Amino acid sequence: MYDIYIYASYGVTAVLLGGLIIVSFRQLSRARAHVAALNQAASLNQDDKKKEGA
Amino acid sequence: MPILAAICRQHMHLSWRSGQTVLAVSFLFIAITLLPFGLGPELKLLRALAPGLLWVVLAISLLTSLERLFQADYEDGSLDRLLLVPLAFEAVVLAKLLGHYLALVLPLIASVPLAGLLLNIEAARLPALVAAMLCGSPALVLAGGIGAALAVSVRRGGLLTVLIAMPFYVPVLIFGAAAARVSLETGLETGVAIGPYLGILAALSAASLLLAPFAIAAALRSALR
Amino acid sequence: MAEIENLFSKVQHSRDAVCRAEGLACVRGAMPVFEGVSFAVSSGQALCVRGANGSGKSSLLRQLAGLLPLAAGVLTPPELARNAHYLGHADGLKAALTIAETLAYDAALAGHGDGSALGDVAMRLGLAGRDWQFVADLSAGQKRRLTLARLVIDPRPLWLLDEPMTALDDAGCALVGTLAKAHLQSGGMIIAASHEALDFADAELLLGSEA
Amino acid sequence: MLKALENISALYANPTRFMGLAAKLHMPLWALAIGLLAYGLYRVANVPADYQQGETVRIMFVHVPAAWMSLFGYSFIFFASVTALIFRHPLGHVAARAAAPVGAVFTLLALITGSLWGQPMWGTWWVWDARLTSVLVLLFIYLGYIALWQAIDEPIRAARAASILAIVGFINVPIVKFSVDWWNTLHQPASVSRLARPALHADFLYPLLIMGAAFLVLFLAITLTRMQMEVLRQRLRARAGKGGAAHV
Repeated sequence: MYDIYIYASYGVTAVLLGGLIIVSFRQLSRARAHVAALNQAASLNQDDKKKEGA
Repeated sequence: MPILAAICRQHMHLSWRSGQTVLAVSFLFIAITLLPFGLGPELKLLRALAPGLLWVVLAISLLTSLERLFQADYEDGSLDRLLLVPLAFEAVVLAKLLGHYLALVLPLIASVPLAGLLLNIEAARLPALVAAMLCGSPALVLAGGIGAALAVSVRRGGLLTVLIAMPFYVPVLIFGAAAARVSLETGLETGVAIGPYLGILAALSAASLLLAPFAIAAALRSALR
Repeated sequence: MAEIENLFSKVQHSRDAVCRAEGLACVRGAMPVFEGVSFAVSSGQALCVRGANGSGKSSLLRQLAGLLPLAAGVLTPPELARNAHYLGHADGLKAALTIAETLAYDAALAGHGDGSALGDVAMRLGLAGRDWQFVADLSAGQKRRLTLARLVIDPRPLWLLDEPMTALDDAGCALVGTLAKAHLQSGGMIIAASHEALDFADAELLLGSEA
Repeated sequence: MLKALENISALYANPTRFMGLAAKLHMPLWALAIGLLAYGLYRVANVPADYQQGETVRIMFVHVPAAWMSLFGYSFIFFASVTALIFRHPLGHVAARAAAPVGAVFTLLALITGSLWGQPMWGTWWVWDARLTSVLVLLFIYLGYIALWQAIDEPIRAARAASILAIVGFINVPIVKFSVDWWNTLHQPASVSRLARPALHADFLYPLLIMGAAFLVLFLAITLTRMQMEVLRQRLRARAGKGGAAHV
């Protein structure tokens, strides 16, 4: 009759740790996306400079 | 020494003139007055809780007074001057904390007996309570000083100071309230009962007196960089 | 203004004192501000640091005052901040104090608590007869004049002045010039950051992109 | 200008090497964490019911490792901050900042599971038991540390302030533990608190150790993920400041 407490504690563990893992991975992928965007933007104006230079 | 005395005196002077002292003491009385409304008027209950409540309210009033400890000087540039005083910056920090202690903490502790009457505390317990507060309050001011120094560059750093200082208050509150509570069971005349508690409180204060100034000075230097 | 000269008459700074900096570099946060800055200021000389906003004039002065660590470079004497006055943008005055109390605090910080000569210091700074007035009620120019009191009350060989002329009227600027000249005559050194030219400056240091 | 840029990039050089290393380590570490967790849960699933507490003892296999991780987390932050301050190693700050929320979540987990475990026995959700109270204060220490990072906007100054707090806070942990334990005995007659485990029988101990190891590797895996994210964020801030010219 105590099973509810057991399932609750494992459920809370799954929710809290799962949430933290998901949030961390999402933040990581968003940061990677921003860096990629910045690199792309940087290489774009690199090409423009080359074009102007040539 | 005269330089440190001047720094201490000026902080006291400014706290007094800007009404910090009056504000802190009135905060103490406000909190104590509100408690019976929450807890109910029976004197027996209030008497039982009085020592602990007085300690908690003292700690919180102290914490709220610490926010502007360094921030005012940080903003108007006098922290730069204090850093250039030809003395160890830790000593300057201690002088300022002493000024804060004399200008704010002593008046608070002095008003605790009166506030205690509001909670129907037994008069016999007051000496032990005040003694414990005198032993423990340096630790509270020094720990709060660390929080204030770390949060000095933060716009509304008051709450951050309280959150940072709170864990350091736990030991002082535990032994402080215990000293006051135990003092009545065995009666003050024996006096031996609260001796060890005062000892622990004094030890906590001495330890923080040794460690806190370095942390505070490091935090302030870092904020000025 | 004549009486200001003799204010420093009894003060003599050592004639062979020199402040030298080689290859100074400054980094604020992750941003490089300047690098490779070198200069030397000897007794009786004043250096004016010029440069656009953000070129690091204030950062350089804060480095000399020891408030900001050097990213690179060497300062001689290393502890030059110990006997220097640093007057930054923020005046470091307390609004709740009166002028007399502020001057008394300056004297106490200088180590000699005698408040005797403070009366005529206030008078010389054009703040005569206002001892009772609170700093809060002073104008920006008057507050700048009050910050100059430290230089007079506590004579130190090196002055680090950040924009000394801001908020000062012509009389105020003249006052700063006279004080500076008197300080230089008594063997002192000045390093000042300023937008406009300083008449007492012997040398100039330009900070900025082309440095 | 170039010389200043060089010593800036030296500041970031080892993070670049770190990112390469982290990318290689990332997936294997996560695989190990999941594997250990799965094996641990399997072992926990078929542990015999405890003669005393019956089924609820199974909560111990989550509560105790979480409490271990909350203490491990703060020691991790302390040592990372010390290496950052003493050896001028910026990665220390990154590691400390990345580990803080992970430690805080484990502390919160320890509190919730502790209360869930205590409820059937004491009939209330919260008991001022010595261990639970110390873990509660530790949660405030974590929150203070995280709040300090958030509050100071300039990254280098925030890192220095946080490392000072981490070191000072670390000294305070044993003092809090001592005073809370003493305070707890003052009030409760010295009844063995239900959370105190009698010497554990072997078939309880091994699953507990496995779950402990699983939580440890999980802690490290999440922290490693967050460290990579923090390094990238710092670069974004630095490059945003310089007009994003340099490549990453």
